Amino acid sequence: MTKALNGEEVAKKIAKKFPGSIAAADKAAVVVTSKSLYQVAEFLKNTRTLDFDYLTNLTAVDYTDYFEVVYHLISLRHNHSVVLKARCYDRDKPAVPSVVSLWRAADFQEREAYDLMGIIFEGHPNLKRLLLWEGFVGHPLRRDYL
Amino acid sequence: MTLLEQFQLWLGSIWPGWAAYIVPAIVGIVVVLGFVLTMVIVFIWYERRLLGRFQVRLGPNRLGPEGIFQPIATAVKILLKEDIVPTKSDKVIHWLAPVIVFVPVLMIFAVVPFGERAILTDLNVGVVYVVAISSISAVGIYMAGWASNNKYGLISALRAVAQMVSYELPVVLAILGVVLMAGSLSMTQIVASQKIPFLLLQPLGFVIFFLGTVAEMNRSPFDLLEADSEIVAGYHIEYSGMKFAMFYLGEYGHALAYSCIIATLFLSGWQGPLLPPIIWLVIKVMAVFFVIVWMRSTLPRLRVDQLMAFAWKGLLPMAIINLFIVAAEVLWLSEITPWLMVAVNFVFAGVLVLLWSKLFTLGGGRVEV
Amino acid sequence: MAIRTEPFILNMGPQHPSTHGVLRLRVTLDGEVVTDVELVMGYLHRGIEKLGENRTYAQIIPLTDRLDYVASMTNNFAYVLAVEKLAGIEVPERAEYLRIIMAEMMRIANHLMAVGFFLNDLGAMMTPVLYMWREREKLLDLFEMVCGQRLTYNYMRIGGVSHDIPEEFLPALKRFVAEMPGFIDEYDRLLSQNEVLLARTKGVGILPKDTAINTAASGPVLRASDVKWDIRRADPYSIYDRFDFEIPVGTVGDCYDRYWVRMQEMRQSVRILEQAIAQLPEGEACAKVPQLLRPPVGEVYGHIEAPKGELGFHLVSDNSIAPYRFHIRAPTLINMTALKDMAIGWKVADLIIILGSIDVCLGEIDR
Amino acid sequence: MPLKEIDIAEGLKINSLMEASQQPIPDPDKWLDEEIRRNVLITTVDYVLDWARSRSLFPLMFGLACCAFEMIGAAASRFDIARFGMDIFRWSPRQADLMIVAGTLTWKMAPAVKLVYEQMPEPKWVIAMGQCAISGGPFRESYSVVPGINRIIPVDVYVPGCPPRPEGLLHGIRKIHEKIIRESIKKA
Amino acid sequence: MSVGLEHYLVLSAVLFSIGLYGVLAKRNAVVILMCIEIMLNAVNIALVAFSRYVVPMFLTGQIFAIFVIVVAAAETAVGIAIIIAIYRSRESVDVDKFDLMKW
Amino acid sequence: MFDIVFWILAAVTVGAALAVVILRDVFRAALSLVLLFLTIAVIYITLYADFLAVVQILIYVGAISILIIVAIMLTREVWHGSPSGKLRIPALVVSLLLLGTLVFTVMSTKWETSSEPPQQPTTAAIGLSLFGEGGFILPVEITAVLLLAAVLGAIVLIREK
Amino acid sequence: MKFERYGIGIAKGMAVTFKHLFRAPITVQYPEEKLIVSRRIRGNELVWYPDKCTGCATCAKSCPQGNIEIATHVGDKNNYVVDKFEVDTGRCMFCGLCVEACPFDALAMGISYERAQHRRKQLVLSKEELQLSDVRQPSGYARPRIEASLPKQSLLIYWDKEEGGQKLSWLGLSKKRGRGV
Repeated sequence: MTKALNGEEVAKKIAKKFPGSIAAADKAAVVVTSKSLYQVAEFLKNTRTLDFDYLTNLTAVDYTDYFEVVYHLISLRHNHSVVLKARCYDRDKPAVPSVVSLWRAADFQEREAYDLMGIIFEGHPNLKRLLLWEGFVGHPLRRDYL
Repeated sequence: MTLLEQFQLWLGSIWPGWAAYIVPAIVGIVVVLGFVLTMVIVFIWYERRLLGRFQVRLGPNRLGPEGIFQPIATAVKILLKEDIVPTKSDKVIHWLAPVIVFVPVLMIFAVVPFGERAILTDLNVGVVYVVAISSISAVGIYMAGWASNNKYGLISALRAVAQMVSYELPVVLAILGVVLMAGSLSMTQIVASQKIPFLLLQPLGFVIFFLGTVAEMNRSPFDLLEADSEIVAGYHIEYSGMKFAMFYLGEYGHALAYSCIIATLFLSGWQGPLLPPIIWLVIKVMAVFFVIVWMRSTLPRLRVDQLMAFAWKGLLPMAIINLFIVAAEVLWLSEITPWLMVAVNFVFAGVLVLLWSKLFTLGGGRVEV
Repeated sequence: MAIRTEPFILNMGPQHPSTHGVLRLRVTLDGEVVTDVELVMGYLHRGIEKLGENRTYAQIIPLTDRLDYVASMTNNFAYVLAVEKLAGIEVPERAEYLRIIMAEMMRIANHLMAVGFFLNDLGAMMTPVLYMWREREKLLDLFEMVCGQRLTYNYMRIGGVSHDIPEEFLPALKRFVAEMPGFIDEYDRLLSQNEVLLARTKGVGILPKDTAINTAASGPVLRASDVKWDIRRADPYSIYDRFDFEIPVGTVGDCYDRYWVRMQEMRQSVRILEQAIAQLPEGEACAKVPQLLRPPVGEVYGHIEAPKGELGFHLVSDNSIAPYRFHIRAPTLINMTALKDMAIGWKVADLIIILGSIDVCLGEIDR
Repeated sequence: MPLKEIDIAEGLKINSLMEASQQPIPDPDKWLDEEIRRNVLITTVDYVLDWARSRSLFPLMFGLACCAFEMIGAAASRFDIARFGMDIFRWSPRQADLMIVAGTLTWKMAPAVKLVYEQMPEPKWVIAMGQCAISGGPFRESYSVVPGINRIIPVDVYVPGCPPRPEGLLHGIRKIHEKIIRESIKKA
Repeated sequence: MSVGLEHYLVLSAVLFSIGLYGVLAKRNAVVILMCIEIMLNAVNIALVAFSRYVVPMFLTGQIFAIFVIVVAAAETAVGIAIIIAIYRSRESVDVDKFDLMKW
Repeated sequence: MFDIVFWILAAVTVGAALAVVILRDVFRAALSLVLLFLTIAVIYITLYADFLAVVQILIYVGAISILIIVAIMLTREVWHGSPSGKLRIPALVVSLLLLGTLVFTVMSTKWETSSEPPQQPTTAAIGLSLFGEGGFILPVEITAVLLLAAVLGAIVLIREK
Repeated sequence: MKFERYGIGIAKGMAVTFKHLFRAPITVQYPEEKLIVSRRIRGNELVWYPDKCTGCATCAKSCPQGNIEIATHVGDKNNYVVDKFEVDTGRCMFCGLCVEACPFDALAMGISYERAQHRRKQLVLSKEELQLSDVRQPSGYARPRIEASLPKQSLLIYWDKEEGGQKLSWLGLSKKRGRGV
């Protein structure tokens, strides 16, 4: 059984290392500021006790006043999981740092989130539309897209 | 003296010289062409039904008795289809290519003996003629791939050249073994000298020749030219209508021609008890084609470099060794008893195949780029 | 020794025999050697995620059928599990077993297709596909018996399954379970030791272990690279903890290993089916669930081991009748990330079998 | 980067096709109302030609989505489309007569379908297999799906079903045969 | 005048001259190679014609022709290898550009 | 009859040779070269050299021309065409002079032709004079060495460092 | 890669295909012989019973695509009279949710799958066309009473017809052959 780590505990560990990086935390998920996302992700991946080497799922949710990028992380060695989130409040140019250099699995998923949700992943090597075509107007998965 | 020459001689006594020269030729061509076209139709039907049976289904069976008219309908339909010439293609070469593929196939039948004296022309270089003529098709395939102005066609053309040139060598060397035993290049002589089919006398030569010809006629598992999972339809990707029909018929004509050659060289041709010679030839040709279809229905395709490695590292050395063995045997053994030769050859073939399985690598791996 | 020629770009697809649908590959070739691959997808992007936001929870089930259309039943399964997790619905025992039976039948059907079309890519002239299709046809008969459709089943419901099985289902399934190992043996004889297949697949398209994990490959692709990770074991959902089965893993992660893992998984699925049939209890097939379900506010990520890999559904609820956000974690999309690593340096023919060995399904990649 | 330019050019093509095909193309179904009135001379030729054409249709493999699997199912051993002389599935549009559009057609794919249809030599027929091809089906409201392939190419036979059973497809193919038999050489 | 030795020899001379012109005038190395083949074939025609008309009982002319064919095959293989090797370093098969001794 | 065949063949041969020299499209030039080889094979048949004709097709059409076509493919010079160099006029003069000399020589010489029938079939005779006693066995061996050297040389040249 | 197994693998594979040459083909010769479909088949049509329908439009609400068009007016007995009941079978995905939702069993899936048409318009079924007729029979999907009355499905798993499987002719020769259009 994959053990879902308590978000609050993980948040405490992160806060110890990077003070001020935690935006919110509850049992289910850790929300970090989008600025510090990359460092936190690196920390989660490379710390021995956490060792999140497997990025299962990356998605974005549009909560109309902000976008939330959700990372589902699993450690194959310890068989535990955590949910990492980052929020961006800019509706025109929402941006979070890309984690492709940590987990290559993020490659297509970030491109997909860019394509359908319009979130810009800074530092992605090839950020262009994945599923729709160049010249498509708008990002269909946003709530205000008809 | 062949039947045709006899006919010519008889005609010469009653008709003027030029007519006596041309009329028998036309008659002979028409007869052989009739045989070829009928057999090609039968072959198409035979393959489709047989492939169906190998795949636990039926295959075409609704047109005429057991679907025998299916290939005719297919042929009529393709012939009357619109003929598209792609705008960017090289028109002349595009037009010429199917002809150059199709005609040599028909030319091969000039030297196939259908009976004791039933042969169009008994060339004294018969076997070499077959190899030489069939090498022309490679040029046609290359022209088709080139003229189509399509990348798949071009890849297919490049493969065609490599494959056909490579497999010509083992085929020729395997034929040389037959020639050594028969002591002649003429097809009628080769058939006549097969008291025991050469299949028994030189099994290794047969295997090499069979695999080489299967590769030359681009059939599975050597069908890299038309590898539809890789390069779609290969060299005839841009062909439609009549020209495609020529490729299509040419493919089966090629198969028929080589089945005839295999039957003639290794299965003692038209010889056989009771039944008339032509029936025997058809039976043997069908048997050879059965094996070809069987292989096609079972084996996956080789990769290009593996195909080349198989020709150069596998078949070619074996063919050379086979040639040496046969030469030595013809020199020393043939006087004693042919059956001893059969035994010796089977032992040699087994040992060589086992040895080569150990020595030979199919080569080709990842390239650092 | 290799003759270097000028690189040229070959456009494979979207209509190409070996892209298993409408995938498009822009391949840069040097002679026949692949030097770069760019995947262009979206030719089947149907916007299922957007459509899901306008449908009730029950109405989404038919849409999930059309995701991975080779294994529709597992899509249903993953979705209803996620919804049940979100809404906290208990499922009757019998329904759990029926779901497992369907999921494992689906796994066999999917792997039959995966192996068959893999062989087709190798150029085996349809024969293995047709033999395997015969077995799949038997399974489709059974699926048709329980839910009336051959491909898009719409069988699972939130809280159970839509119908109980008819009485002639179990005898037929038992017969299938008894026969299937024999057929798998036959395929083994036909394929597994075939020299041509070995020559084409052994050592081709190796996916190293760390790359496989880093690219989050899942399913047989991950297991072929010697990672023993199967969600049925690692994070048992439904009632998978009650069954005894093994997780086959490969050794090096080449195409042959991926083929071999699928063959072994079929045998394991047959084992699970045997146990499930033996343990199947009587009872209700579906729990009482309100027709217009309104799950509490929250979000959930439910994942299962689909035949092609980890299939996940990320649902966000705002206590309305339709999900607020409906995201699908498609296994093949993410497995495709590693294609470039596997394919570069091999020939076009190898690229095709590598793609075939990943077992792609465009309905799932593009959604 | 040239690849980027190719992407943009393709996007423009898709957008222009999207604007150009807002209305469905009318079904080529006039022949249904026409009575068979044939010239005596042409009749025999017609008969032979229609006989050949209807009995050896080469289908173009155009599997787009789910329906493709039932199409392959129709070609597989149990239903064996080869009995109708259709066992030679062509991948090159140049050699095909019948285009079976099986599955959802998206706007991104539409230019390719149009191109392939135009590459097919005359005479050619189209089967729209499955609801997505007929009308967009369950995905009709979606932002990226063509609501019916008859916006892009004329359709001869609609085979409903999601997906249709292989027998359903075979029934559709027999409908195509029916049409071919009624056609005259003059039209082709 | 019925066709005899002279006809073949003149044909051979014409072909040889055409080949020579090609070798001298053309800039594409592959075409030059092709013209050399024409010249060799022209010589072969002459050889076989001599064999046929002058000493029909011996086949020396034909044997010479066979040797020429073999040498031509070797020459083509090496020639094409050289052309491809040069092409690789110079990106051209124009003989006017092969003016350096070192490539 | 025989004369007509010769004249047709001669016309085709010369035309094909001219096409090789004149055509700008290298691929078409190579195809006319194939045509040239084929007609020369037929010319051999008119000269009663049947074995040689078959060898001509086998080696020239089956191998050499294909090799040349592949070289054209690999070097991708087709689109540049086959231009003539600066020496076009001198080359034309030189070859015309040569042609004149040769034709003059041929015509003015009194050839001692033999009226004996040509040897038929040629295969066995060629084999005997190549490998038989007092034959050309030494040149054959030397040619074999030459071929080997050529193959090795070609491989060494193509091989990438 | 070495051919270390001396071609035994190839020989085994060839043997398997050769064995299949002597197995009965599993082909159903469709237009002449037809498979008995599942009793719960969701065929490519719907069957509507006007006498049972109350016009409550539950089916229309449950349809994921809004594909059922239903228009009613209030009749003289304070009931709904259905004016229009239209299903576009060119759009319906035959998921069966409407049939499951119908509280009065007034809607059922049809059995037939042979509904190919030359015209797009013919796929839109009006309320007259949707009613029960000789060619439009209901299937047992979500209707256990109808299900019990339908014949058993023919399965490929049972090779013999006696066991309830499909018929297999060993040689695979075509005995029945229609005019074949």
